[in-house]
Amino acid sequence: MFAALTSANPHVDFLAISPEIALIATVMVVLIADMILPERSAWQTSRIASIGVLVSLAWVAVIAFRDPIAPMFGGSYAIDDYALVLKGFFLVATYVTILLSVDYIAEGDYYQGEFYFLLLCSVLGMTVMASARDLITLFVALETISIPTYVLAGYRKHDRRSNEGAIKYYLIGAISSAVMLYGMSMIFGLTGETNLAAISAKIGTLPDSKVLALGVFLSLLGFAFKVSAVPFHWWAPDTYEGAPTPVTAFLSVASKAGGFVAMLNIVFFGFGLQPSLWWLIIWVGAALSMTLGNLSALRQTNIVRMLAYSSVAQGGFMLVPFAAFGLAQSHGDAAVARGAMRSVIVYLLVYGAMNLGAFACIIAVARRTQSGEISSFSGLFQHSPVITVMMTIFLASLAGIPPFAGWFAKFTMFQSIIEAGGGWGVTLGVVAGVNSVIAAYYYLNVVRSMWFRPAADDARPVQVTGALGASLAVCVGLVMVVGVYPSFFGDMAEAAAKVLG
Amino acid sequence: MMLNQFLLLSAFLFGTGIYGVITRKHTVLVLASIELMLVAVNINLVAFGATLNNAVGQVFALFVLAIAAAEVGVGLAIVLLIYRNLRSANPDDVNVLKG
Amino acid sequence: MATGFDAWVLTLTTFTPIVGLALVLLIPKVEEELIKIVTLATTVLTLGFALYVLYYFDYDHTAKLQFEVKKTWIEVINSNYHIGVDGISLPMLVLSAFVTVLCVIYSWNHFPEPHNVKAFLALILLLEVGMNGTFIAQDLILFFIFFEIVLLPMYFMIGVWGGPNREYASIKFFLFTLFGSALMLLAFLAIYFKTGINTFDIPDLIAADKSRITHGVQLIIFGGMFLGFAIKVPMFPFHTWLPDAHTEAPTVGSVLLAAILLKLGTYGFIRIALPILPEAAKSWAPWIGLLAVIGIIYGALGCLAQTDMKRLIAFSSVAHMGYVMLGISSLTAFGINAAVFGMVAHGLITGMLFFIAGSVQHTFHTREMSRLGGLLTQAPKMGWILGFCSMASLGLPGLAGFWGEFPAILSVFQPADGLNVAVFRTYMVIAAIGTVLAAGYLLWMLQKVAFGTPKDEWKDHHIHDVGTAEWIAWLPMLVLILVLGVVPGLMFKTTDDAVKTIVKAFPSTQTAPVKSHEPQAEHGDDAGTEHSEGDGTDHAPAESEHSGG
Amino acid sequence: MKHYWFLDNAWLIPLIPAISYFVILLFGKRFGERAAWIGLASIGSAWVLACGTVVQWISHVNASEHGGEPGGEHGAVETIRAFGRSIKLAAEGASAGGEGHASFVANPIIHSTTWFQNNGFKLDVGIHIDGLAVMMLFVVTTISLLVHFYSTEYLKGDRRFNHYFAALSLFSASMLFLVVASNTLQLLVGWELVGLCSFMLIGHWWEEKPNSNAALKAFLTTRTGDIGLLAGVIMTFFVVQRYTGTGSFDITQVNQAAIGLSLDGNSKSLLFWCAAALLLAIIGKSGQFPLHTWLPDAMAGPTPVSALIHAATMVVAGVYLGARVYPIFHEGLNIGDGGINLMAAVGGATLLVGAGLAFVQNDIKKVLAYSTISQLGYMVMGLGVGAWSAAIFHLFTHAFFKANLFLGAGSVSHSGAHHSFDMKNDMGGLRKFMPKTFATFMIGTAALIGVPLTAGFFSKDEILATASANEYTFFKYVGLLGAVMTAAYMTRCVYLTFFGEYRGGHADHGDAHDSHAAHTADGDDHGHDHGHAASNDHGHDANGGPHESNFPILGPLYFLSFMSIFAGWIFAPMLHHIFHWEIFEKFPLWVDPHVGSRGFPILEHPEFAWIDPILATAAGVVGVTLAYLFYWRKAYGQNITERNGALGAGKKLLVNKYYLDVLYTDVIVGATKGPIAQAAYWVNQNVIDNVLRYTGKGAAGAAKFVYKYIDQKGVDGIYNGSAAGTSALGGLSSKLQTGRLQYYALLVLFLLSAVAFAVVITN
Repeated sequence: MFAALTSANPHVDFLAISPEIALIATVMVVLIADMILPERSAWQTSRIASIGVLVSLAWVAVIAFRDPIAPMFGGSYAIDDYALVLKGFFLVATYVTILLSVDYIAEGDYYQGEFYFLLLCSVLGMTVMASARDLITLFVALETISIPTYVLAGYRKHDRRSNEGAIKYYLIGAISSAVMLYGMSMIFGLTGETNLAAISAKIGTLPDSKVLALGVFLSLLGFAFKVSAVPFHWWAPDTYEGAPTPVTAFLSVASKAGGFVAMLNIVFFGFGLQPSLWWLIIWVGAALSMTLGNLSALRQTNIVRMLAYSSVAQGGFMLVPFAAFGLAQSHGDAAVARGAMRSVIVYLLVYGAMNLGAFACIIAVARRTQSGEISSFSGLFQHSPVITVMMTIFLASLAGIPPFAGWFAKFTMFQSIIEAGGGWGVTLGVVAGVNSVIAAYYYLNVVRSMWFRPAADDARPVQVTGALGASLAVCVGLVMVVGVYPSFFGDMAEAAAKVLG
Repeated sequence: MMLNQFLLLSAFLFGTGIYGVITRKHTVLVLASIELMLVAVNINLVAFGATLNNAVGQVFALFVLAIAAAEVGVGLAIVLLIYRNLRSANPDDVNVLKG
Repeated sequence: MATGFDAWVLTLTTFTPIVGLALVLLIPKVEEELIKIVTLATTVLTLGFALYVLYYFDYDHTAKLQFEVKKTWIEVINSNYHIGVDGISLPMLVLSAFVTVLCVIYSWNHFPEPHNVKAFLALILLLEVGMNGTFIAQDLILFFIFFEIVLLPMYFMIGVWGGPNREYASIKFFLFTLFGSALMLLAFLAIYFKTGINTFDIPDLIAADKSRITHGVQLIIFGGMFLGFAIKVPMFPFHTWLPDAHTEAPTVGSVLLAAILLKLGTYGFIRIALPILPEAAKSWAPWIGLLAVIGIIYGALGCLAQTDMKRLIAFSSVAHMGYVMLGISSLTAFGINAAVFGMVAHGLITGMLFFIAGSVQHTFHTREMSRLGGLLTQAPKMGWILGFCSMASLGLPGLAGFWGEFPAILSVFQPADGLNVAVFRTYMVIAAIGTVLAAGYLLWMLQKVAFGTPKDEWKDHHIHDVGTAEWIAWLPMLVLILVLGVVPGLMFKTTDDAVKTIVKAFPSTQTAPVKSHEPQAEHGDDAGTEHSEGDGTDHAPAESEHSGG
Repeated sequence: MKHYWFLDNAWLIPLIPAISYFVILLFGKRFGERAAWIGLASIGSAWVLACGTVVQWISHVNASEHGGEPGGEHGAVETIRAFGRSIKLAAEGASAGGEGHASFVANPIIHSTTWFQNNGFKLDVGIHIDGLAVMMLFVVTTISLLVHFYSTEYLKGDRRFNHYFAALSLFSASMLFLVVASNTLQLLVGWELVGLCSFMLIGHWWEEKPNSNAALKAFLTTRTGDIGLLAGVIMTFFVVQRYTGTGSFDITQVNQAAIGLSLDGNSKSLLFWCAAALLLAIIGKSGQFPLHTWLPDAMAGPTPVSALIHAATMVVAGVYLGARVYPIFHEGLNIGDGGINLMAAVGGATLLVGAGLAFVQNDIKKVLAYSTISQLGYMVMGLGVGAWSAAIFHLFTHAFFKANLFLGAGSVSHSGAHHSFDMKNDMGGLRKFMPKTFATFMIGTAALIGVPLTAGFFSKDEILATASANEYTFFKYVGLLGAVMTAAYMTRCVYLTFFGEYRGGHADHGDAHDSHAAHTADGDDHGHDHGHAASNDHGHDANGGPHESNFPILGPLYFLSFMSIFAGWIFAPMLHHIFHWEIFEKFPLWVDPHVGSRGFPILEHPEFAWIDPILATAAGVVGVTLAYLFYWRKAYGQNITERNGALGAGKKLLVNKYYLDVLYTDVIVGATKGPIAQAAYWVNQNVIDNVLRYTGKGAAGAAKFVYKYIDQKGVDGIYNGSAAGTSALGGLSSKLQTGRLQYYALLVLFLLSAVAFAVVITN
């Protein structure tokens, strides 16, 4: 077995990993720049970081136009459409996060260079995650994503809430990693493989084994933490509230997406042929996440906490296609499998755009009100109509109301589960449907504050800085364009899902 | 090979780790307990690798070791931070955030 | 497929308001006149496109989709940008474009608080996109999108410019509709997969063979659609959002809500639910009919209990839409024709009533009927218009309301084959009783508001009668109410063939004659009836199943 | 067939007043009071056209009769037993009671054009002109013309003079539209428009609540009957469909289908229900018991309107409907078999009920209103006993003498009683002041009572005779009893109004003024537009005392008095019996449908027998005598109602109008408007809405529970319970205390092991 590694041609296609290389280079440059730049020019690191991300993105685009590339490193690292789409997504999300952060970080009492360094490290992990087709790579990528975010979550060093959020996030993350690894070790033990494709090939032939079941279960459990699925979501509201808002945005979008991609990889590429081991777990997880997430969100008065619970619920929606995949695999329907993967990817992309947008609005508004309470949004429409309309668009999109992108995400989610069909499928579909109505209520609650309520005493308009404005523009643009022309994301996701064959 | 014995040992360590995570009063001890869990994982990996005559197990274990070290490093930093702010390293005291 | 300008005109009809919307957003808030003008120009232009469609529509082939365009839209889900109009959608499309223009005109000097002309008109324009789009969509997803687009603008209209209880009303409106449409979407998806042809194309789905879907599944799918549409209509147990929404909404919002938005639901039934799932429709029909007649009586009773003029009109919508749904539930071409007519008539008449209620409130700052009175003395024109519309609303022949009501009642005397005749005839009688109640509440309203002498508190007020903007906005509607009442053929001619294709799935109940024919030799110039020309069915025994009276 | 311009273009007759309506409505302001002349001119032209149709129809009938078109399809009576009763299929000439009309066919003139088409169903709009329609055209235009003319004086200075004439025009137009209708749906349209106009006119003085109440009551009551009309008209459509396979509202087809189905014998229930439904419509519209209560209230409108409503439009629309689709009733209700049928029963009941109520009225118009109800009862009963021609004839004569009476009452009130209609308080002895009005009123009364040789005598007599001939003996006696009562209450009325001492002169203190007069009390602020504010406004009437009316009022009265006598002579079997002049037999020839026995039931005209006029005259004499003795001479039984409990109760019942108004207004309407509507609304607000509310609350509650107990307290609960006091930062922890974080972990791992266990077990 060791021979397999040694005998592999050590030739490495550097172009194929050029995005990662670009990121690593940027990480270096940022670190060095931070050391040599004077304090007042520290904001320049953000510019470097964003350029690096864009360069990396450009490489992704370049690769996308190349011929297909065979999996590298003994099949553990794939550069296919799936990986490229997700890499692109991570990079754009990171770019937007940087835009969000520039003023926030510069204005607060933060170390700027390190901030972008950590952010870039994390996104490096994400790009690797997109390509990871091996348990080891997957694990490494996951940790690369996570470890910098532990630090980022506690970035407001003197704020106890931030500390608290960070330690919770860290401990939960570390424990979940351990649990996940324990599960992976069992899978490795039973299949003798770490490569997901190889695992997939073997796993279907294995006899029903309690150990295998435990292994699959434990590794899924690890991901459940990462994606903050109920009942492993407790850390999320606390951590989100404690962390600096741009970090929260990053955590709730990119980091969560990292978890989902890891899950996609392991479920779709690894466990696909043993659906009976896991579909019910995911079904229950999805239903619980949607329902409990939404119900909890109803009670929130703090908008970040509300969005935290909302992201738990949105995670639930994203789990639905996994359940659909499991259900469909039981009848061995390949089209459904593709549809399910497509729908997860579409959901991730759309969710990223709208959630980042919502956070951008929150950051913009909070810069003036210094508050995260929903009531602080009262009467926003009267003095800051533009930001209000934008926030409304993002919230409506989160609620899944056409013509904003959210509807398409919800739609593909419904589509996957209805396509899987059967009593279980339809039931989950109906649960999701009812939940989307509940969700609308709390999103509209914010809308109501902004539009219908009288303004607070100081009715100064909200000032939007250039970077924030740019991030808003990107998000609004995506949400609107995808809303009316969903093929934009749909085709990407479709191409990505083709890797399932 | 005595695979089962190794697995039992691993399970015992994992259980101990979980117990420690739950009961320890000091965050550093909690971190140590997590390390214990990771050790259990490593034993598993190595044992399986040896049984299957597959070096990947050992490779995996090395990765786990390396990353666990980094993780603990970050963890300790956070604990230190909290200790500075709270003069306490008791996880119980971390309860400002409450909905 | 249409070519040239014809291929674009429907798209223009739908999306011109978007252009106007963009322009309006670019104009500074303080330039109110300019905003109004731009909005008006946009809606008039839109109406112009709609009229182009109306004019160049081929009335000899109303069943055929015209100005049809089919372009790839969302390939991954096989959803296309498929638009077109047939005889059913055409009147609704024109009505929508038409009413919007009038609403803009009416708004000219009737802006509810908190004013904000720019936002208000922008929302109207956005609303128009959704309304027009729904009526041209020939793809379920496209339909769904447009169906949903109207939600937000109306939500804001109620919530921002509404009455004291506006927050409750707006969220209620929103959540009700959203709930319905979520289930409707699930039903759409189910039909997509279950037919096995994986398409959202409405004509294709109608043509598709549904035999592989079991009856039970069809029933469930229809149920999903039913919920979505019935909430929008709204039918009896789902109607509670309506009075609140109407009562709180600003005048223009109420008008648009009554005139167009409610029609989206009934239109959905006719366009989608019935033709795609005829078998299920047949099983559901008695229940739809039941809810419809309950709605008729219940809405009327609700009206009688009101003291608020606008709320009364709102409840009357429940009753009137009951007639529309009753016509649909008969599953006969006759009934569905009546339903389409009823939709347009109700749009015009109730829209007008809401306009008047709005002006009354604008003038008197109250809608409490006990505080009003003597409108005919103080503002005789408005009073007479109110009388005219009340008469139209209670179904006076010669005005539009009658042609939605009477044929609907007629159609249920003999519903489509396979439906229980006795049950539907009971509905007929109940619906007929509803007409008396309708006369009751409308005349009582008229008496309280228009008759009598002005109350003391208004005695010394100078009351403005109908103003210029109001005349311009109202006159076309009043004329249309009259014209459609006198020449209902205008509508029936348009809808007839299209409706016939829809009910093709329901074998029509043409009773074989008892006697072959009684030649009408006596009066040759009577256009007379078509006789079955001695085709063997002549002496067939009369069907026994219809012998009940 | 020869073309008859007037008949072919009869559609102009309703059209002209309709145009006039719009002209007055839109441009009336410019014309001021001259607007009345527009209305007058339009109805005048319509009248001319109607006269043209009369002439041409007569010539059409004559042409048909004398070798025009071939006769009926059968030479001899053929009787088919179907459904337990005989249906005669015959050429009417061979069997029709020896009246001597040869069997011939005079087809109605039918022109129609497609109104609209709706799935295999084509609705035509057109004209169906036959004898019945021509007769009605004549009556309606005549009465309407007179009323228009009369109103120019009567309504002079009214605050809504133009509106009044506009509405009058529309009223006439609607009625004429109804009359010429070629199908039942068109008829329904006209019917509803008539209702609308009556609403407008009854409520003409809508400032006062009682007037608008009366208008509402009229509209709603007739609308209740319209439930039947809707259902009935719908069923006519299906009657035809059942018969020919294609539904139609066409009147000819409906009639043929009714007879055809009846012959066929297996659609009896459809016919029955159709007839019953339409009968309900008649009950509502024609003021039949028990829906007659709106009619007296409708007196709230201006008096000329009352005349129009009661004589020529509105109320006779019901009778006209009954005559129009008579085969439906005939076959559906088994008319002609001698048993009691619904239609006859309703008519008979109405006849007596109305007459009884007329006794206790103090308002002269209400006496006349109840008399109308009673006379309509005659007509409906006539239809119900198979006396089609007689009923229509009664409609014809009644139109004239009742218009005469109403306009006379108006004249009395206008010029003699300070716009009051209270006989007891404001009238009496007026014969001296207004002899011309008195004379015309007496002629009208004579006709109503049925004094021999007056119009009413012949028409009423013919109904009773036919009833008798058709073996409806019971209804014959009902009719006779009605005649006694009619004679009696009219005697009372005439006595109170024209004889005795003048009791007026204190009009403004009268306690029973009708609303018209009541308006004068508070009419000062409308003085500029209301000429009736004081009776001495008229200029020619400076002394304010009772005086004779002027020409616009008297002219119509003269004409109507003339018609009240001589209109009856075109269907006077008695005179024919004596003189054998053809003119005395023309009415049935001209009006009866000559469409063959498959198009209309055979109408039988009984042989003249002296017993009938004698009985009727005797009834009249008895009635007059009794009333004369009781009211005039006070010869007997004065105050008997106070002395005798039973009679007192009877009177109370009458005064309270059999409590029907209480039942309708307070019980049915009150309950619907009040408790039932409130209950429905309560259900709406508290039940249906609460489903939503509680769903919402439930969701909110669930959210609260989930968030508080599962999400937050799931951990915290244990924590707080075990270490409630140790929340202070940096505090020492108790032995049981564990950190929140660790509780997370504990809970998670507990769940983990549980699920793991489950997974392991299940796999």
